[in-house]
Amino acid sequence: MEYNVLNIGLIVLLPFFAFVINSFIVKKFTNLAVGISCAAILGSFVLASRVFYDFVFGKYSTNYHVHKTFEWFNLNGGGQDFTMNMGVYIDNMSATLLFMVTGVASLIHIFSTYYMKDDKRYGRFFVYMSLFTSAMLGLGLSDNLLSVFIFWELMGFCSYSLIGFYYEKEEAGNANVKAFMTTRVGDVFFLLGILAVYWQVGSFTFVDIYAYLATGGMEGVMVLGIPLATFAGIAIFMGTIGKSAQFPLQVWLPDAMMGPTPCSALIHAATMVAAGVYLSLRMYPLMEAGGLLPFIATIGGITAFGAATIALVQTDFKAVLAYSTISQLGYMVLGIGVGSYNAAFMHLITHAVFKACLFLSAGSVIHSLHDHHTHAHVQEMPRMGGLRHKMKFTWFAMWCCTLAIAGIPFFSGFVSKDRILGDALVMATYNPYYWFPAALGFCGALLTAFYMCRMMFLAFHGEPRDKDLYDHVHEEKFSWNRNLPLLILSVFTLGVWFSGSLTGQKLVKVAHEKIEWFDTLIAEPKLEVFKDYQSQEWGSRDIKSTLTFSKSVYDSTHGKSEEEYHHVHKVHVIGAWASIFIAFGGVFIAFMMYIRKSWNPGWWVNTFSGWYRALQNKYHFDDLYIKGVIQKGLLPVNNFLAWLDMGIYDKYAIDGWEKVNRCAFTISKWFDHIFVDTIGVDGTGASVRAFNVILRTLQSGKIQFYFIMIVLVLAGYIWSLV
Amino acid sequence: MHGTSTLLNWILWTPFLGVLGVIIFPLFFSKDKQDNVVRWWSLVNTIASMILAVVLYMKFDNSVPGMQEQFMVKMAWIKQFNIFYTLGVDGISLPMILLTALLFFLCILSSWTITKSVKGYFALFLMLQSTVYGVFMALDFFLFYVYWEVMLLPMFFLIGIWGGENREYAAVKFFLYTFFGSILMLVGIVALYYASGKGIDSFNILALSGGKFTDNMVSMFGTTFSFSKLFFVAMFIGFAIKVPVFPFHTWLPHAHVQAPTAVSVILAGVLLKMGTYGFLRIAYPIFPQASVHFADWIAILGLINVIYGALCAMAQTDVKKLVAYSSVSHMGFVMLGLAAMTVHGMNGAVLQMFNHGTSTAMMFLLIGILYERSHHRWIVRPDGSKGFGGLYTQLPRYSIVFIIAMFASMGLPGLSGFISEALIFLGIYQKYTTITVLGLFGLLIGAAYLLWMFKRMFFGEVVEECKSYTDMNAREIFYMTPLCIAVIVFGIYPAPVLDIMKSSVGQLVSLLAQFQ
Amino acid sequence: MHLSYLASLGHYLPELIVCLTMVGLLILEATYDKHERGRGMLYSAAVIGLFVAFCISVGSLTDQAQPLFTNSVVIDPFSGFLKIIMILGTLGAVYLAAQSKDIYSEMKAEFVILATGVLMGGMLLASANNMLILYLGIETLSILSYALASFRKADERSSEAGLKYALYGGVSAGIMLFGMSHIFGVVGTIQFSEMGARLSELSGTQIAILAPSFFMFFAGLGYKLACAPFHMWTPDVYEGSPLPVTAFFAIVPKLAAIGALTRVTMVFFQDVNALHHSWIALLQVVAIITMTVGNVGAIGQRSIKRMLAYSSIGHAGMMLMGVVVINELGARAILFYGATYLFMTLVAFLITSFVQDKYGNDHFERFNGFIYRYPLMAIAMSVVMFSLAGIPPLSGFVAKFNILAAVIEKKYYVLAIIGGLNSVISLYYYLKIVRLMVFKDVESDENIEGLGFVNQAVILGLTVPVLLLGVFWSKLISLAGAAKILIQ
Amino acid sequence: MASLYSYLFLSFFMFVIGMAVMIARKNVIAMLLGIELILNAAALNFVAYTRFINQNLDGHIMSLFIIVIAAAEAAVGLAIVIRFFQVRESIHVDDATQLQA
Repeated sequence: MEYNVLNIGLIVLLPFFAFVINSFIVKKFTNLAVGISCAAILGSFVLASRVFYDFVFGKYSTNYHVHKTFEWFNLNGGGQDFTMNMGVYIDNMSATLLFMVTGVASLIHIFSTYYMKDDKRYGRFFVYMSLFTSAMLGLGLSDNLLSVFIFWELMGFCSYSLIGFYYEKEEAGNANVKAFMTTRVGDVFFLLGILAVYWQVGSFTFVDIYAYLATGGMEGVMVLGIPLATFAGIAIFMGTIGKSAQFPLQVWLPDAMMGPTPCSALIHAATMVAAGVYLSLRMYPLMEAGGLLPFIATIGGITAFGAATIALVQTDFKAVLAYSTISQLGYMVLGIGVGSYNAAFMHLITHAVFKACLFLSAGSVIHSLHDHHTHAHVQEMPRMGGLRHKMKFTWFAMWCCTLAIAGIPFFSGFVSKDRILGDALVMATYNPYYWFPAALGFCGALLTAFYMCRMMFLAFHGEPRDKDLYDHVHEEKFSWNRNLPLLILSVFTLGVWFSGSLTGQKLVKVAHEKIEWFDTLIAEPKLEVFKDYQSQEWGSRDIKSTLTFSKSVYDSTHGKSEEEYHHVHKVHVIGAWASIFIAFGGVFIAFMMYIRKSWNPGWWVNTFSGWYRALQNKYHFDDLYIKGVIQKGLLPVNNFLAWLDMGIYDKYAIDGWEKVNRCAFTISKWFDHIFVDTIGVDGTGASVRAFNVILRTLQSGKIQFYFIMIVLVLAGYIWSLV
Repeated sequence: MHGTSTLLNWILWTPFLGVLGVIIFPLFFSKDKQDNVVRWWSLVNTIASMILAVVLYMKFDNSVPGMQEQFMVKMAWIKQFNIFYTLGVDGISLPMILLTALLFFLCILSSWTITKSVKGYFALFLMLQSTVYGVFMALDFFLFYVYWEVMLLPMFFLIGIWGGENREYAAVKFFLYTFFGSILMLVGIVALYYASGKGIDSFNILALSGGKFTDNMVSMFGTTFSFSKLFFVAMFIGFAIKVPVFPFHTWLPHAHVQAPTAVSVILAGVLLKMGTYGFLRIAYPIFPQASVHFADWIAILGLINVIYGALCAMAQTDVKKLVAYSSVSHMGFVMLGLAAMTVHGMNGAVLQMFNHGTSTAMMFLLIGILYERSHHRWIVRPDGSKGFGGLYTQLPRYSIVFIIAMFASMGLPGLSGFISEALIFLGIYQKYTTITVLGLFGLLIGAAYLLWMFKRMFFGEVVEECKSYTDMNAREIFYMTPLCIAVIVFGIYPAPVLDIMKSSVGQLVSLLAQFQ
Repeated sequence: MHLSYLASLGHYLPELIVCLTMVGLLILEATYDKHERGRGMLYSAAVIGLFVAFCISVGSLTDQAQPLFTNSVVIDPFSGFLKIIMILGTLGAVYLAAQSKDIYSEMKAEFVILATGVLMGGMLLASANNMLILYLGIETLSILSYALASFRKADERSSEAGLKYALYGGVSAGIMLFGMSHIFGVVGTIQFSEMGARLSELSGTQIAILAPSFFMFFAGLGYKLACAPFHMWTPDVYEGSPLPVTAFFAIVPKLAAIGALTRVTMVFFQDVNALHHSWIALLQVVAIITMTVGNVGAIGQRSIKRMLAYSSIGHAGMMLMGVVVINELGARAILFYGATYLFMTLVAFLITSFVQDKYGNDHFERFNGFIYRYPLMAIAMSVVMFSLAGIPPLSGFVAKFNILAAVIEKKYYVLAIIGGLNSVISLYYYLKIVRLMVFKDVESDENIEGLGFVNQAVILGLTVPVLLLGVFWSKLISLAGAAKILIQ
Repeated sequence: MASLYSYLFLSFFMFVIGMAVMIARKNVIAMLLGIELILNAAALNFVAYTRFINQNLDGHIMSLFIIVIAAAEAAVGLAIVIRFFQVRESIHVDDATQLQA
């Protein structure tokens, strides 16, 4: 069947309709509402998987992309015209993204029916989730920056509502305001970038932007003294920084864990935060043209490493996952920065899978850890321990994901992350600057492996530290809507799904050829494809792919020649080994510390106590922003201005005129009383007395002063004439 | 009168008939019934005028740029000055008329709880509606001025009698402020009359427009000024006070805080728009070259509005004052759009006028609803204690409507505010990049103070005194619904509104383009 | 052509009738017993007389203008229009006096007589066509006014007012005469019609003499018109004299003086001559100062009568703006202004007077919560106040609009803007009354005897034109436009 | 034979004296006399001008009227002064201070 806006848009519309319907019926028929939500997302999963199939294997597999548009509104008339088009844009990347999002979202919906069951706002949760899913899918299908921005903000709204889901808690309020505002800082720049691009390109649409870049029209264009590509690139990348919680706007994500765990899994781990990366990938040519890659790589590296370090000292189960999310997002951005386009995207996918799984598992753990004194769920790892006996399945699922995220071979994390690190090394060999992000990346990998295992060991292994709590943990029994999602997700943490090469091969071979399959799937947009683009008319734009499914493997290193290919190959092999050792090293350290107990973590804490405090305070970023920027900077300014406005400007400048009049009036009174009676009387007397003998005894009263006035005026007038 | 329809006359005078009705009908009823008679009569009246407005919308021809001949009403009024009673409607005034019709209808509903001299209140209120219609329809300069001024009288009394504790001050301030501005405008009007040769069209706004007065000069204080620039400034001040643009904005917080709910709704929803409408209908078409010349200043003032209003709003502890400042900020966006003088910017500005009308009206209505329960509006009391808290738990329905209103006014995509603001920024970026960058921060702060306010009032444990509040009742829900629908529908699909205005706005833009 | 005296009399009927009324009243007053009947007769006689005069002058309003009595008096529509307004004003004042407690009941007859006399003077002044008549008119106005001012025998304030009025009046009249004498010396005639011609050919020295002389000449009119710097007597006299008298002063002498001033200006300075510019400059400055002084002074007042006194100074300034432009437009605007000003002032004074009679003073607080006690009266008062401030759609606005139009037509933008700003200031203190009446709570609820049904009806009747003239002013403006000044 | 200028000078002198009296003297009667002086100065001017410059009768008539009106004004003035004296037991102008200016 031929694609058109509707049958593609249905992927978005199904959850949206679910949202609309539910928001009315949710109060009365909660279960029905939940059913509708799940049905909707499953429906769009089916559609999305069909799209995925068509694009990867099916009839569109030779298409570079499909692009259908429709008119949203126009401003034609009175000799002016402007048309705002919206549309759907599908290429392999968005197809894959849709497939992933719908899949993960469906599983999380299913899990939520277990997790949120006894929550008093069970129904409303699904209302938000539906809206969110439709927004995320909309973003995936967007064909232009403006609609990306729209869905982007909508997701922000959903995340706002879901973080504030437990609105009885004051902190929930703080957290969601923080989240919304922090991301909005990025969004504002993003919008600015959109404007900049629009006024140069004359369109919001990706393909037009690519085409424009292909013609090289952006060279030499300056905005505020900065090259346009750089200006717009940075602005748009700021959006990524905000949404994907990159340094320095990472502060909101940990607090976002206020929300219910499934929403953390879907929004703050799997999808929404990845949207930032997706945007940067879409705008990759622009970033490249703007020469931003080193900058992006640096941001990514710093985030990946810094977040990992903070994760080391977290004791809260979800906090660890939160920071690991930030760190992994850092890897994706690093991937973009080192030009490892497809690996970055693959890491997005793999991370979505295993991080969703981790969060769901965490959810099921927390859900079953119920403190009978405080009647609250327990998230503190120090109070866990030995849980593997009670909840074997969760334990298993979680280990799969942990290995994946730690980058152990044969797991998806290895496949993607290692490729990113490898490419970082490659770039470093070309441009020494890249040693810095690359090094950060590798260190981050070590830490990742360590803190994830630390989490596992603390939670599931060893002896239960809080006996009373442990006893009340009820034995995990298989319930489909709890375990099925975990199972499916953990299955997909295997690397084979992504590498496409079976494990029989030699490890090293896997290391560098492992993701051919995925390479054939994703490739950065080839600008020359878009050369002849402006000519084609709106409505529908399909073009046959110019890229074959053969060797575009090392495209990310900018199409090097054969011998350079060998060089790249060598570097990759080194990188692969390095990361393998690092991963195992991390696991090993954790093992020694928490299982064998032969190395004492306390020693480290004492030795590096300063660092330890810094880490616990998250490098004081929150203090800087909240105490420094807002409380010391913004609020005083506000109060001052408000005071200035009402207290000074309005009070004196505006109401002043009345006072002026009153003054004038009092002066005239004063003039009469004081001036007339004293100065007028005596003064005139004196002056006249001085030269006039006849009027020596002159005394003047008020009446007479008026005559004096008349005479004076008269004299003045005559004088003015001569 | 030419033109094929007297519809505008009907729309204009229906509220006036309403006033007469309010005065006469109660006489036939016993004391205890009178108030309700008045209420219902006013309601019927506003419904009638709304229906008429809808009819107007139906008959309106989107494709025609400029005034629609079919609705023109023209009668000789004062021969000596060639003053005519001229009414007309085009794509710029129609949205405003529709907005007026809608808001007054809703405000009558929200004023149901007024008990202090009901008769006077509704009489003045309908009178206000009539005058507002007049401003949006008048095509004769003198007529326009008359309506512009008469509008002050009902406002003065409405604020002064039914307002808050400091109402007198606010009322007088509002009156004097606006009067000051309009005097300058009056001088401009008369000057134009003579500059255009006292002809048959010398008070006819349409005939005057088109940039006729480019090379007239005025000698004053020994030097000579450009006629158009001088009187553009005069008119600018007149309109700027109404908008209100930065240095002239201080009447707004007072008026808003003191005015009763319905009146603040009208004030924010419709009256502020009269200022910007004045720019679009009068200042720009008549002095295009001067407008282009002063565009930079308009942009800068608009920017100051945006930032300054937002920053001031953040410091407020009275929620109504906060929203008042927020509308200073939002009208700043309109000014930015006007300064852009591009098709996006101008359309965005007009759309923003409409959208701000709906969203701010929602905010004020909601605050009014809350005030009826709490009888105070402190977010944080002067003594530092919480004024409200945990309203989300206490008033779930109310909170959801509030969220819609809030996000609409901070311009969340999918709600009406976004499209207009996006268009405005799209419009100004090319010409004023720096201002755009700064204006976007206004957007940021705009979100900040609203969210912060929302968090402080709605999240957390329910404060003791809030426990007694009841959620929105049927009447309140009923009059909030249309606005919610408007906010959401026009957020997702703005074309209906844009289609009305685009050709007229486009025409104006083309006119200005000749003088760029 | 000059009519013979007898023929002239035919055209001079209104004045003659007013004269006869005055004489008749004197005779009546001689037979005047302290009974109601007698007073009733007296009033009816006065009213009848004035009414007849009114009818005749209305009838002869459109007559073709002509000089009478060997060109010493000119009857033209302009003066006719003014006379109509003045007669109406006198009627109003008489009515007010009949109602007011401010005038001793045994003195009311005298008031009527004197008022008629003042009216007579006013009419003389309005149509004076040579210096002698001008002077006679002014003096007739003044001398009777002195008596009126010091009307409350026992009240020292009143007699003091009379005293001051007399002294100022005498001096300014003297100054004016002195000026006149020099003017006469230079141009050699007292006939306006001839003077106008002579003014265009003048030698340097003559101008040097004339310029100050004209200023001195202006002093007399300015003093009657109460414009700065000759306004200083106004607040005192207005406050000292009884309220009906004040109302009367605020209307008749002012209009007469402005009429005379307009005529003089038009006749002498319409065509550009040596003194043209300095005269305009003088008038402009005077107008600005007058407006500002009046409005600023009115702000701080506690007594409404005093406030109205000051505001009347402001309005005089406004009307002066109409004189400045020296053309038909200005004259028309002035006439319109006078007509509307008449109604507004009457209503304001009527209500104030009743309130004052009730409470013994007319401080603002007396009006607190007026709307809850006398809604109609409060509405009338508010309408008048808004109208005085110049808010559309009330006649006051139209009047100001016309003045501004005339000024702007001459491109005196600064003057126009200052005038406008003045009306903003005036709005401030006019609003004060409205505020008190509407926003404040009632402080005393015993009812005001004065505001019986009849009086309320009358007041409303006088308010109606204030409303109507704001919307349907086409007729009146065309009338005023037709009322041209005869320039020979 | 006195020239016009001597008359003018004289009248001017009278005028000044009149004004001076108005300004200087406290006694109301004296002030009324001052007014008379001023008026007579004017009258004198009229006569003088008629005599020396233009030979028509206007000036004479003026002066006649001036004299008459001056008398009338004086009469009313005196009456008021008497009234004032009755209430204040004084004809001192500075006692006229009841009215706040």
